[in-house]
Amino acid sequence: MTRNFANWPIVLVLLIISTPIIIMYAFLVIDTVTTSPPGSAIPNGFTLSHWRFLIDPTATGDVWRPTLTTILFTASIVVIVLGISSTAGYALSRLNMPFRRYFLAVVLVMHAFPLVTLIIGVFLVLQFVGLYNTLTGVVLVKAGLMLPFGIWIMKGFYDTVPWEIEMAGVQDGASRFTVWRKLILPQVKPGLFALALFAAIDAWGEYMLPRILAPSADFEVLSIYLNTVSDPDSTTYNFNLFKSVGLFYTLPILALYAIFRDRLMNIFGGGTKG
Amino acid sequence: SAKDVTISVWAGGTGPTNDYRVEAIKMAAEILEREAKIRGEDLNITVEGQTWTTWDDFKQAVTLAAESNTAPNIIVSGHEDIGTWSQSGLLRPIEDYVDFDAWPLNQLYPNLIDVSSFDGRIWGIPQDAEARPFFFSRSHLKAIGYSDADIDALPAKVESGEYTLYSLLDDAKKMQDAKVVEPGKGFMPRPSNGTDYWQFYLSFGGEFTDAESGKLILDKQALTEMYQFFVDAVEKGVVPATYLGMTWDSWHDAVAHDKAGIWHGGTWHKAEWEAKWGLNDFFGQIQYSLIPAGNEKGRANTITHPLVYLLSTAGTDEDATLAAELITIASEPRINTLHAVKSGHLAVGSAQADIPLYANDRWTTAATEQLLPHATALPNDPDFGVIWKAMYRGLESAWTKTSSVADAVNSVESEINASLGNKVVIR
Amino acid sequence: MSMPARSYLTGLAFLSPALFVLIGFFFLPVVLTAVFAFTNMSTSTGISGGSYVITGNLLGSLKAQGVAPTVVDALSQASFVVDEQSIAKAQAAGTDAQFLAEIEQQLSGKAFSEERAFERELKSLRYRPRSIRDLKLAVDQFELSVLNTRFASAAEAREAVSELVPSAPADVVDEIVDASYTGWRWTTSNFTRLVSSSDTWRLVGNTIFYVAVTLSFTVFVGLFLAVTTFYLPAGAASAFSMLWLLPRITPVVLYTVMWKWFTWEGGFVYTAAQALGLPAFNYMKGSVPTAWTIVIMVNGFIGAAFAMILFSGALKAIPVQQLWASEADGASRWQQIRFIILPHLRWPILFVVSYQTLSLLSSYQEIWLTTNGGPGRTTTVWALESFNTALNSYTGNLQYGLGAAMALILVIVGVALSILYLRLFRFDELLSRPKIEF
Amino acid sequence: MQIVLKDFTKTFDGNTVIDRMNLTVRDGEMLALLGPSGCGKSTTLFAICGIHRVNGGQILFGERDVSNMPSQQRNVGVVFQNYALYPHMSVFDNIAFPLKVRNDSKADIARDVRTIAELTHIAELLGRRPGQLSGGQQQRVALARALVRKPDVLLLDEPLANLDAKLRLEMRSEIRRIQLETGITAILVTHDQVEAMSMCDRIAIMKGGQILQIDAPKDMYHNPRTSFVAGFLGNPPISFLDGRTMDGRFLDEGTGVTLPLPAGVTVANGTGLTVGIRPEHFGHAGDVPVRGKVVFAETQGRENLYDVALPNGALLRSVQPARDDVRPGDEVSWQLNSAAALFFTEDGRRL
Amino acid sequence: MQIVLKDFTKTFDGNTVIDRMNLTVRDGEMLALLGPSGCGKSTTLFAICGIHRVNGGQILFGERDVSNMPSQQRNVGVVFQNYALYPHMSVFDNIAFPLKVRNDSKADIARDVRTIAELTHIAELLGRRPGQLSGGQQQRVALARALVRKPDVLLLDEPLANLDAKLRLEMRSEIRRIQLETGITAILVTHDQVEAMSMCDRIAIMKGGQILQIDAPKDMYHNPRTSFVAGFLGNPPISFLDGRTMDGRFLDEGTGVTLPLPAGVTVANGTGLTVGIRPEHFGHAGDVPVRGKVVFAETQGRENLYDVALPNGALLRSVQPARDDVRPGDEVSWQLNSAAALFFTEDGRRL
Ligand SMILES: Nc1ncnc2c1ncn2[C@@H]1O[C@H](COP(=O)(O)OP(=O)(O)OP(=O)(O)O)[C@@H](O)[C@H]1O
Ligand SMILES: Nc1ncnc2c1ncn2[C@@H]1O[C@H](COP(=O)(O)OP(=O)(O)OP(=O)(O)O)[C@@H](O)[C@H]1O
Ligand SMILES: [Mg+2]
Ligand SMILES: [Mg+2]
Ligand SMILES: O=P([O-])([O-])[O-]
Repeated sequence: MTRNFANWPIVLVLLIISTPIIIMYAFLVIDTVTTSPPGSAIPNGFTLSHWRFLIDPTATGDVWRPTLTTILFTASIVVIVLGISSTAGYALSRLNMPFRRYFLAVVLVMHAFPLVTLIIGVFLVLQFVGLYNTLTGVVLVKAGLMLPFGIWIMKGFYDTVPWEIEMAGVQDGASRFTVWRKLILPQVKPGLFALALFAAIDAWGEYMLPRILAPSADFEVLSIYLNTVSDPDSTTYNFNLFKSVGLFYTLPILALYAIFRDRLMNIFGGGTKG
Repeated sequence: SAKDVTISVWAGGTGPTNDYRVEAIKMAAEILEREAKIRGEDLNITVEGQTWTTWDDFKQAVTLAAESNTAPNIIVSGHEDIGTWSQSGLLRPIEDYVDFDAWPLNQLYPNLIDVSSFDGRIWGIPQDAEARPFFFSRSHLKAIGYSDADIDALPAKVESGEYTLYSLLDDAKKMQDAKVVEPGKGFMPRPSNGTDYWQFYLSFGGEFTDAESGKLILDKQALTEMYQFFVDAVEKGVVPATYLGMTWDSWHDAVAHDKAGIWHGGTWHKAEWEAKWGLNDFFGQIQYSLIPAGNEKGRANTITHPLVYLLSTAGTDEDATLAAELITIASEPRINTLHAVKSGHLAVGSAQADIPLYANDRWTTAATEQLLPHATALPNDPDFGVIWKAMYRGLESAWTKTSSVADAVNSVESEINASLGNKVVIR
Repeated sequence: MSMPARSYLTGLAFLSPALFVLIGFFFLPVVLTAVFAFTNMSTSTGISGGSYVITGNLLGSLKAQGVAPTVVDALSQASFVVDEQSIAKAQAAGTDAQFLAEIEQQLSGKAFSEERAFERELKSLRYRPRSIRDLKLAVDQFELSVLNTRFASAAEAREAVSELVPSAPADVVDEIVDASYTGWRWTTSNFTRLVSSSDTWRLVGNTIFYVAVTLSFTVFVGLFLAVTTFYLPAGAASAFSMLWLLPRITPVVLYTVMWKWFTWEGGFVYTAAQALGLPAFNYMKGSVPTAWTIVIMVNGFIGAAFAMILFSGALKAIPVQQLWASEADGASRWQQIRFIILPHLRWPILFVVSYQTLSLLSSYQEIWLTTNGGPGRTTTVWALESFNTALNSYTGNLQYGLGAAMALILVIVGVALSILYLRLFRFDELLSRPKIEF
Repeated sequence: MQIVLKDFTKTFDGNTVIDRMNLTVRDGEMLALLGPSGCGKSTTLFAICGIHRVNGGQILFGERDVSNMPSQQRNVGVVFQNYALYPHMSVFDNIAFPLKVRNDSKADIARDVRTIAELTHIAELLGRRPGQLSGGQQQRVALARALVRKPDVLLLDEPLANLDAKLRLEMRSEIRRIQLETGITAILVTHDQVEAMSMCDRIAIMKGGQILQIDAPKDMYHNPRTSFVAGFLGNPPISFLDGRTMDGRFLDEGTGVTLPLPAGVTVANGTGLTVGIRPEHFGHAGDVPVRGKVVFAETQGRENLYDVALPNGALLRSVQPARDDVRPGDEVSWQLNSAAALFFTEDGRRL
Repeated sequence: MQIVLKDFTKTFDGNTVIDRMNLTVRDGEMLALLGPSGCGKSTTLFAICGIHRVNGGQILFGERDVSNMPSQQRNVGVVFQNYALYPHMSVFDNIAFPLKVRNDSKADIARDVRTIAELTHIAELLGRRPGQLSGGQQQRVALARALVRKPDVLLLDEPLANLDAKLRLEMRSEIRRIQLETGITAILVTHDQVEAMSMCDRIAIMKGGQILQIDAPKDMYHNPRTSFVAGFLGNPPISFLDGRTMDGRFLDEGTGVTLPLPAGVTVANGTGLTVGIRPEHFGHAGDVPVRGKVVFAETQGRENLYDVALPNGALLRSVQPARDDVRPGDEVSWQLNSAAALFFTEDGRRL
């Protein structure tokens, strides 16, 4: 269907509106391995010194501990989001229960809650259950924050699974739980996968919640670490170094994204209506 | 029987040059352990230090930690937090734990102890002090006709009120006209919010508290003139309307490399210029003075913004007693001097003048003698933050010409009125 | 158990983990926020309640308010008296007996009005405690004052005041004790203040402007991207869609700093503008139009990525036969977009509009990390202001109550809008009846 | 196992779809539920297998009232139109699933699966995934899965609708063979009359939630109780002529066609009647000549189909062995077999 | 307009789906492209209407080479299997669409749409949305849309596949009627033989991207050129017996069936042959008696279908008017009509 029209004008317009992104990301990468004269954006030398932070903790502090923390943080969030969204989404899509429509409406409305501005309330809840300033607390809050989205997405995916499969399962004598576990869950794998990617990307980049709800340095995540490195008041501050750390921080996300892009794009595979 | 104690110390606004804020406590712990050993006790103190480079995060963390009963034993913060925090019950009055009549606290400057007090009690021990001077580029002054002698006499002229903020604008303009500095770099104020801007308020005769009622004061006249001054500066072309929000990096780069005409900063900046920006001959390149008066109502001034060691209500009384002892030891002139000189801060006590490290540092000595006596401090009133926030916002909008000076002042007034009502005297 | 109940239980069991987390981290915080919104809570009042402290400043202001000066003066006198009573008290508190004997012997009957003076006297004693803290604790036993004492309850405070100034009338004592409370109080002033402040309306204006413009940017760019990549050959299409997803997936800390690098002085655009002789300054903070432009682009790029994914998905769902049919019917590319594609995108567009409105209303991270609402307050939006008020202050004084009131308003607006959108989306269609009725 | 529906009523959101329906399926028989779309066939099936709850009445399996039993306890095998195979499991696992969930031993499972796979001729496919099977093979797997745990009842909801014509033919015999071999009571839902007629012992014709007639296929074809049933069965479909009774005979005034009424039927003169004539009863063998014009002719290989327009515009359909001599436009005079004509009152009841 | 495909070749991702195919559709005729799934029918159609690009060869509309013309310029009307109506437009707008995009005046559009709507009998539906139409009505709308701008060629890609049996029958005549009335050259893609035979002037049978035979339906049925074609046409399908020539006759040794070879054909003794016997040629009228056992019987209303297993297991299919006397398991001796038998070599060519 493409042959009747020249593509180049479209490509040109696309290139123009994409310029900021192209430049920002190109320089993000270029600057980490080059030096450039002051006042110029054009690099004039190649260097790996901006990456020394990987092996030299004096440059910006140890980067590996925050990395591990972030991995742990991300993984826990993904697990919780998947676990809860997949059960709740199923319930909302498939199960009989009282007030079902209100649950769904409430879940949808929760998108509208500016959780980050309700953070004092969140803080008090955490404090009450003794999870303030703990990684667990932040994980729970962050996971909770993603739940309305996750539940809604999963509900969409469950909606696309033919009822007949479920009926067949019930017919075959399986309990609803078994039907869900053994028959339905495998059908929504693409949804789970996309949601997992999405949650991972989101959790990996989270900045605000750890900063506010777990300010203790015991488990600094990379976003906080990066923000510290980016403090221009610091004597070790160096913009290219910052970019290297930033790139290091973002690379896992980019890799995930590059490898699983198609699966990520599935995120709305369950239909977007609503 | 061994005794293990853990003392936590949190410090805000702290980076590599001022790491002695926490280190000093660690040194004190070591000394205390040794003392205990000699007494025959086995005392084992672990100091857990944590620092924040910025203030907003730090204050947020302290506040929330306090609410969750996980506040550190020792807090190192700006003195202006004393009001708020003491009221909320986060602090123990340190005067209940230490002896100000004994060494080394008896040599602390009394005015700094006042700064560490609120509502009749002493809540903190000064940790550092500084002055926030004006700086002039000697070479650029020369380029517009100043002789070396004129330059040397400049601080005195500032102090006497002969050289005002408006003289400064003229000089900055001249420097630009003489093409020794680029347009817009004649005058380079602090690029972000900070204590410094209150100095201009003082320059125009503003006051913080009403001596009579002890209430906070907002002097609209002074505020107007202060805003007007920056608008005039913009109009003269010595500073851009789009100046605020510039990166510290660019600022340091300009001022340390002699690209700027006149600017203001903190005494500690010298340390940073030398450590990071390759400034070699501070005294040969730069002249410094008080902040000039703005008009006849005001006076030349500088603000000191001491950080203080505070004792939180966290932990047992025994921990607090120990923490207070650590703070006391950390206030020994020798130990405090390490911080002062490394970070470009000023002494907190008179005895530091006799510590060679301090005495041999020309800058600290000079600043102590010439600037510190003129220093005032911000009030500790818990409500001052509201005024501060409003003041800076007004400054931003007047400066960027988002609103007129009068409107800016009015919205500061209405904001303060709305949140503080009659707790503040507006005049 | 009856059959319907059993199937209901299955549903609830599946839902329970979600309910647990959502109630804990959405519902409770909202309730708490609603509660806080009606208080004057701030850093100085604390969240968890206060105590009763009579301080010098308090007495000063009470005096100014016309509380009987005799009472006030009586309360502001601190005195340290060594008499039988205070010695007995000290003994009970466990003060060293030898030391106490020495005090009794040397200072009995004396009174001091200044703590320091009394302290000095004690320090000169032979059996004084070696630790300064113990000394101070001993000093406290002799104090006849309520000044600066923290009382946990009003009753205790009242008792102490009445004991110290027996002549004080009960209502005056009550007034003093009430004024001495350091914790938060109920108030509606947060709302009256918001309504009466002209800043509020500016903020509302900013917020509406921000949401409207960013949203349009999001939708138009998203549409443009989705439609163009739909037609481009697979290679180019995937390159562009990948490119445009970057803003959405880049961690916000890095993303915002990249924009700073791009727009600050010394940054890319700055350098380029200088080279071209165009005005070069800190575009992000330097002028209102550029600041807004950047705020909108920073957020709009993220939104456009989101819109693009959605629209692309919807485009792929158009039966290809319809496109073929339209081409066979003679439609040009533009006619195809206009008549076939856009009508198909109606729902996704509506969805993006509603979803993004809500996201934009409540998000502020990007603005906070870029312009931080400046210059002045020109790019400050409601959510940012609420965050700054409640939690983020350079001067450290966090006004939880006011911040909560602002957040509550945002919650109400958000909920109202979502209900509206749910209507618009014919929410009922989302909910198909479970086909298995057991 | 005999299945009885007693006054079965089903309501969706207050909308009564099936109202007091009664139906008995005999033990071991295969019954077709045949009817137009939306008449309630699937609903009936779902009620029997326990996916829908009944709103009124009872469902009995033998003596047992299963009305309030969940699906899991009814021991019913169901084959769905789209097969509803579990796409992530191998054929073996699909078939084994019902056994697995009731915790049969591995050895038992393997044996039972193999047995049923042989019965359904898919033994060599056990390792594949459903996605790797053709439609017919998928259908057999679905059947095997439904049968493996020896259900009391087998329900088939349009099991052949998704297959192409050839496969349909093949699976028809296959399903019937298996049903006969296992002797299971089965209900087949379909709206394809050929399917219903060729596979089942009896057919129940449904319309609007009601069963109109229940009979063996041949009886249903030859003795439809209503004109709806007559029109529903037969391909090419029956044609109808409207007319009135006149002196004990049927007369279509528009065309002049006159037919004797069936023996023993007396109707008042002038009563409006409809006569149905199946296409095989209009052609060369017959007793009543009818003239008309061929308006449409089509070859279906071994037979030709003609539409003949009578003078008043009414159409009679004729099916005849393939021949070459008649083309659209030709005037023809063919014979109508009056003995095979079916008479209906104006409200559709058979005389 | 005559359509000619010259050496038409189509490749998908290096995979040649159609290799040098030649086809001529005569002006005003309706040609069916008939073949099993995946044989390239749709591909051919899409190449003709300009949705696919040809990889080799030429497509001529009359004299004009359209091979490299975009769809928009070919003036071809296409009806897709799933109708591809624009769901967001009314029926009127759907039909008007081709006129609107070429900027006809409003009045012209209204007139043309009305004309075509009347032709296709949907004049009263113009205000509705496609979603509110039945399948047959949607089909008519699609047809109207394809025809409204008076295309040179009408292409129909399985236009009836989504309709139910009854509607299919009706639309078949309808489409043919309209094609005849407009005199437009049409190509109908289908894999339903009845459709192809009943609607079209000629049928092209395709397999694996090649046209096997192109002929009028009747000729194709009676004179299939290969065993594939013979097997493909006819419902119930033809049955085959394998055997050898023996003394100028065909002998199936397993069953002892012996048939005379067609006149004028000489084949070496012992050559392997296959004989095809259509079900209507095995029954009561015939000349060669064959014994066997009925293994399957089904009623299709007016006819019955029987599978008869010969002693060696080979199956012969028989279709006969409905009768009651034969049941599965009965031994029967029926007659085979040797004159109608079709003989094929082992590689499938007709003798
Ligand atoms: N879940 C439901 N909610 C509401 N109405 C329903 C539901 N299921 C079926 N119906 C209605 O009940 C009636 C009977 O539906 P059913 O599915 O049994 O028909 P059917 O005979 O199986 O038709 P088809 O041949 O199209 O499958 C229809 O009018 C249908 O609209
Ligand atoms: N876009 C495509 N890309 C790759 N292969 C294709 C494409 N379209 C068709 N094919 C292949 O070309 C062959 C012919 O396909 P075509 O759709 O023409 O078959 P058909 O005869 O229309 O079949 P059906 O009856 O199933 O519609 C098939 O093998 C098919 O897999
Ligand atoms: Mg159905
Ligand atoms: Mg096809
Ligand atoms: O941040 P300051 O201490 O420089 O005001």
